[in-house]
Amino acid sequence: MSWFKRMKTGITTKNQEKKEIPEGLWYQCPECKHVVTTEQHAEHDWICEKCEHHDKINSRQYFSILFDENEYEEVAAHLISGDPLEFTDTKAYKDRIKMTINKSGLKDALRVGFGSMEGQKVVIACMDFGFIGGSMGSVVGEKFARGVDKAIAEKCPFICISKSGGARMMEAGFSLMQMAKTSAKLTQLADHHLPYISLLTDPTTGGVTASFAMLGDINIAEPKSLIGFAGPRVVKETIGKDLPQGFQSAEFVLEHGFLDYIVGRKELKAKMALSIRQMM
Amino acid sequence: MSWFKRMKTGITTKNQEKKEIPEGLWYQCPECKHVVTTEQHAEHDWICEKCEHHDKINSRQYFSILFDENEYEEVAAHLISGDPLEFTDTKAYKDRIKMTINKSGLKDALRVGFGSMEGQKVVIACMDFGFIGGSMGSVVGEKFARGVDKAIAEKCPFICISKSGGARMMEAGFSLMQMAKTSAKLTQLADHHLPYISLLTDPTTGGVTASFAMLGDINIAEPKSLIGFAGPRVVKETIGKDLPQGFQSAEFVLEHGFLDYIVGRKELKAKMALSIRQMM
Amino acid sequence: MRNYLDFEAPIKELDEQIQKLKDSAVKSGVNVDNAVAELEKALVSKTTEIYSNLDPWQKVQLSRHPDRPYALEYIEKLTEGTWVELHGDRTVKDDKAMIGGFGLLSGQSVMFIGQQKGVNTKMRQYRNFGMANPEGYRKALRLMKLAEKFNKPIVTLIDTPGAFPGLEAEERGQGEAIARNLFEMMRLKVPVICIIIGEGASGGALGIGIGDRVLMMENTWYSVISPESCSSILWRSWDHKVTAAKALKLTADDMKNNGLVDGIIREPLGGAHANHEEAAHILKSVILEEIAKLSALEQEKLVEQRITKFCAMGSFIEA
Amino acid sequence: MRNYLDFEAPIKELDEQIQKLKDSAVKSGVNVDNAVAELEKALVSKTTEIYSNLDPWQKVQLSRHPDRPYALEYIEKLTEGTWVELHGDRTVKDDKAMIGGFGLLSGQSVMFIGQQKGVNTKMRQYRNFGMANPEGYRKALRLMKLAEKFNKPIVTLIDTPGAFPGLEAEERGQGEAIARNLFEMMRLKVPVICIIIGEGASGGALGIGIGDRVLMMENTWYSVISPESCSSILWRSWDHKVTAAKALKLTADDMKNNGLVDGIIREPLGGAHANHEEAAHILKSVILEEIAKLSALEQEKLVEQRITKFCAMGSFIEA
Ligand SMILES: [Zn+2]
Ligand SMILES: [Zn+2]
Repeated sequence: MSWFKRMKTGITTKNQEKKEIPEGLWYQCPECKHVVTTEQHAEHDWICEKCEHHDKINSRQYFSILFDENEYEEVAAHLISGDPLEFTDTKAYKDRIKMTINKSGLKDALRVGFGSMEGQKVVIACMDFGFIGGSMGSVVGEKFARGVDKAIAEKCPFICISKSGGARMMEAGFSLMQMAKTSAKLTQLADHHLPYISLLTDPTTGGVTASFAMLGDINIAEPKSLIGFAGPRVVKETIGKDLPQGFQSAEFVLEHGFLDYIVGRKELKAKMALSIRQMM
Repeated sequence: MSWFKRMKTGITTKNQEKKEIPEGLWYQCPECKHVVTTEQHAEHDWICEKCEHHDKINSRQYFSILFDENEYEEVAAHLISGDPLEFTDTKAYKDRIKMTINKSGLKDALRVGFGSMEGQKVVIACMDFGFIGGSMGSVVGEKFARGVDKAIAEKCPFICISKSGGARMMEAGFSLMQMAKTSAKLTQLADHHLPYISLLTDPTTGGVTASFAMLGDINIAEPKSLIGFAGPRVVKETIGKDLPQGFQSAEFVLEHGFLDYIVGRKELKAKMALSIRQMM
Repeated sequence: MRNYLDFEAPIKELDEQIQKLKDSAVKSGVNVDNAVAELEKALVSKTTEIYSNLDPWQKVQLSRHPDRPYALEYIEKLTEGTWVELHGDRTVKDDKAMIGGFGLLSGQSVMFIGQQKGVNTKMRQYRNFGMANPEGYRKALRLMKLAEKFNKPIVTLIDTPGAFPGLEAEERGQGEAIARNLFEMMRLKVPVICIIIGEGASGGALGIGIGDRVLMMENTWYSVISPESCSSILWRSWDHKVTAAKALKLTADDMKNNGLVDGIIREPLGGAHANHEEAAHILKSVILEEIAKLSALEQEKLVEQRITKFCAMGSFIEA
Repeated sequence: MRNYLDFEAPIKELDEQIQKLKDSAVKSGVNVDNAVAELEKALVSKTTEIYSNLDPWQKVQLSRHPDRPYALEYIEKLTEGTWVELHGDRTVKDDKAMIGGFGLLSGQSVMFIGQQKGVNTKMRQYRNFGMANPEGYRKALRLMKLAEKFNKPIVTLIDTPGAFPGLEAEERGQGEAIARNLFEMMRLKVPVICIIIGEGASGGALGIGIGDRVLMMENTWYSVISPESCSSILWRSWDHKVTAAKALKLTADDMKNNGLVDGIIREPLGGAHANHEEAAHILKSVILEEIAKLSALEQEKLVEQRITKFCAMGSFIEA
């Protein structure tokens, strides 16, 4: 394999994975075009060392950053999606699920881990945008629920890392009710006075924003993440003009009072751990 | 006494009483200049029959409108102001109080009555603007507190009719703490699940707005009343330009979400009684 | 003048024939009672036929029928002059697309809350087409807490094409406002009955839709997205709305069968728009019945059951 | 470079003499230790003299001393790198004039809240001169509720020339926001300690001032109005501020004597601005001590005592 070929693999990420998992040996920052090896990139927690651009990463990567020694027990790992409505658009939902599972190596758009973070027990639920755009179907709801149950059983905090395009249309009403279900579970967590930290990452929109992502005891976000209920295109169509600079960025959402703080991925673990210590 | 002389007495109200109690036989509406006899004016609940202007009225007048048969038992009628700070500005506070009591026939800026309204037991506290601008000193706070106690003892709703320029400066710190005290009493009322209706009338500003007047289970107001925290002159000075039309009017405050409804004095008793029936 | 949807054409024809016959009788003095009776029989049978065979897209159309009663009209009919509208979120605004207040329902005080659509062009604007801003959801929550304080049941009437997707709505946290309502409604200590009376679109509907009983009127829809938007996203064209309507399983029957709502409220023959009085009458008896049942439960039990119900929603495989 | 108030002129003079002497010693190599020691003794005695005889207006001036530590500085010194600022009211805005967040105080988690003034021209603007808008009070309340949920004590640091009297503040309900805080703080189930660290002006101060212990630092004031405004209203001129300051009984001693605050916190010699470290150190030990005492009480008892305390405030005659 020639050097050229490797490089090409490196900077061409597969469409399917939406740049979440750059493969090969080289990573080029989409913002400043700086190139580093993927090893360096991973060592920098997938942040561009030059411009601080936070690359979109998946649950496996977040877990590796947050859990001590990257050790954790996965919760409800075996759940996969049913097809309650026998939904078919241009493709049958059943097939879409099967294909996505095969391609992504994921079971659905949320993974839940239980482990320790700076020595404190914690349950972390983390969305995978690579699984049908991080859309919320029944499996996301149920895994979230079991994550909350685990936190209650372990008397430990619950963290959820959101990254979602919103609802999973192919589950229609079932998808909608996951907003209710996840919120219901959070009332149980609250009854036990266990902290819930919601980390919003790029992007967090739709039904996820309108349910668990906004319900943190503290809501925090990665820099520059897009956060909103309606997507920017819809808002633009509604108002019939261009959106102001920075609209729906994490910084914008902080100014408008919905985030407790914005934190870079480098400081994420330490700051979350401190916040948890303060609430436990 | 000639007709002319009577008329003159009628339309010239004493400065001291700030047009609250028009004397003599004639009343002229300050808005539309319509003239009626004071008897007719009283029959119309002191509302101009032509332009609906609500004349500023006092506690005696409100009680006559609201209590069935104008029958009520006065609560803590005997309280009068001390002079805890031995305050003197251009006049000693002690003398000012004595003079005001003599002139107004009132003991302080709040009177509390217990009686029935459309057959329902109710405690009504009502401010008198004629007593040092309806300012809140220790007596206002204590009477308010005893009114709440009465409502709790009688298991009946509490209504407060606010009309105030704000704090009573001559009681300084004591005046300030009446905001805390009245709010504290309202937590006790709330613990007993008894309704509190706050009626804001023209004008309600300062410390009264920033305490009990805004804490109603429902907040209601008479049309066109001036309602605000900072007075319009102060706001104007702060922003350095003219205030928008209707700023701080009841209608403005409703649009901004702080009033449940605006009600004309003619419908006041019936609507408040209905609201109470709905909450009891 | 009532309006007719396309598939109501046969009904329109019969309505017109009956009217014409009656008009001619007035002019000519001829007795047409028998002929009218015949036609009216035909009308009932035609209407029954059409309304027994509605497809999902037709139900969506009915849910938006311009003659359909809106929340305020139901509330006024139900409470017979005892409704007192309460305004404001106590923070920034009074949202006209969301209404609320206590009213007496056969003497029993009930907190009514609902999205309100406008009855004419001017009012549609005023009501923002029934699309609430965050302050609407916050007003609703404030009023629900008020009802809870005085131990009064809550009835929400859902009828919205969605939460408003405007710039200011985003600035003031549309997502947070809806999320907060889901969370807080879940643990209200009083009976909560939610009724979809028209359109039940997505989070905007769910934002006042967490109840002990969630009921759909016959000719309404409730789903995560409108058929039109679904079509445009999944099929990349607006032309598949009929297919999308079917695929989304958004009718009362489908939602009930999937365990996502608790029941269906019958509408008068020809739909709620054909007989507002009867529609309101049916609504009233259902609400009274449900309140009676729910009021018998202890508060803790009520909340626990509500949470358990929503937690049970979902379909997945334990692989 | 420290700043000196008019009545601090003798202190300034001595400070300068000492500095000059030290500078000359560096140049000339002559030993000036004895002379410096003399001057420093004189400085202590002069400072003690001045600070033992402050009139109310001078205390008002000290409360606004440009070198005085503000809330953030105290919090950072108290929590030694463990303070995490939390933002936002979850409705419209993050108010920069009101700050809050958890920090660890000798290992114990405490919710700190306070008005924040700016440390330079640019920051004064940014902090709106410590005058919060309604969203500031709502942020404060949200954070207090958060602390209550996790059973953490609350410390508020009060330092404001008043709630902001702007147009938008009125639109968004400054009155309601403060009123709500009074009501809700009154029944918080955790210990609440409120400390006036600078200016305690009226409702704007009281809006985060309902506590089990309300303490004033020595050189602060707390009243229903500033002496200047009082003068302009009652004497119709700004010239009577000294008289007004006296009449208002706004010093820590007066407020304590009248039973309107619970205690006074000693400041370092020459005021908190003369020694930030020591001021913070004193503050810390007072807070720790009070938290220990209050944490020993049952929650119901705590709330009941707080309510009883405020209800007892007032002076009237049962005629
Ligand atoms: Zn870069
Ligand atoms: Zn008039």
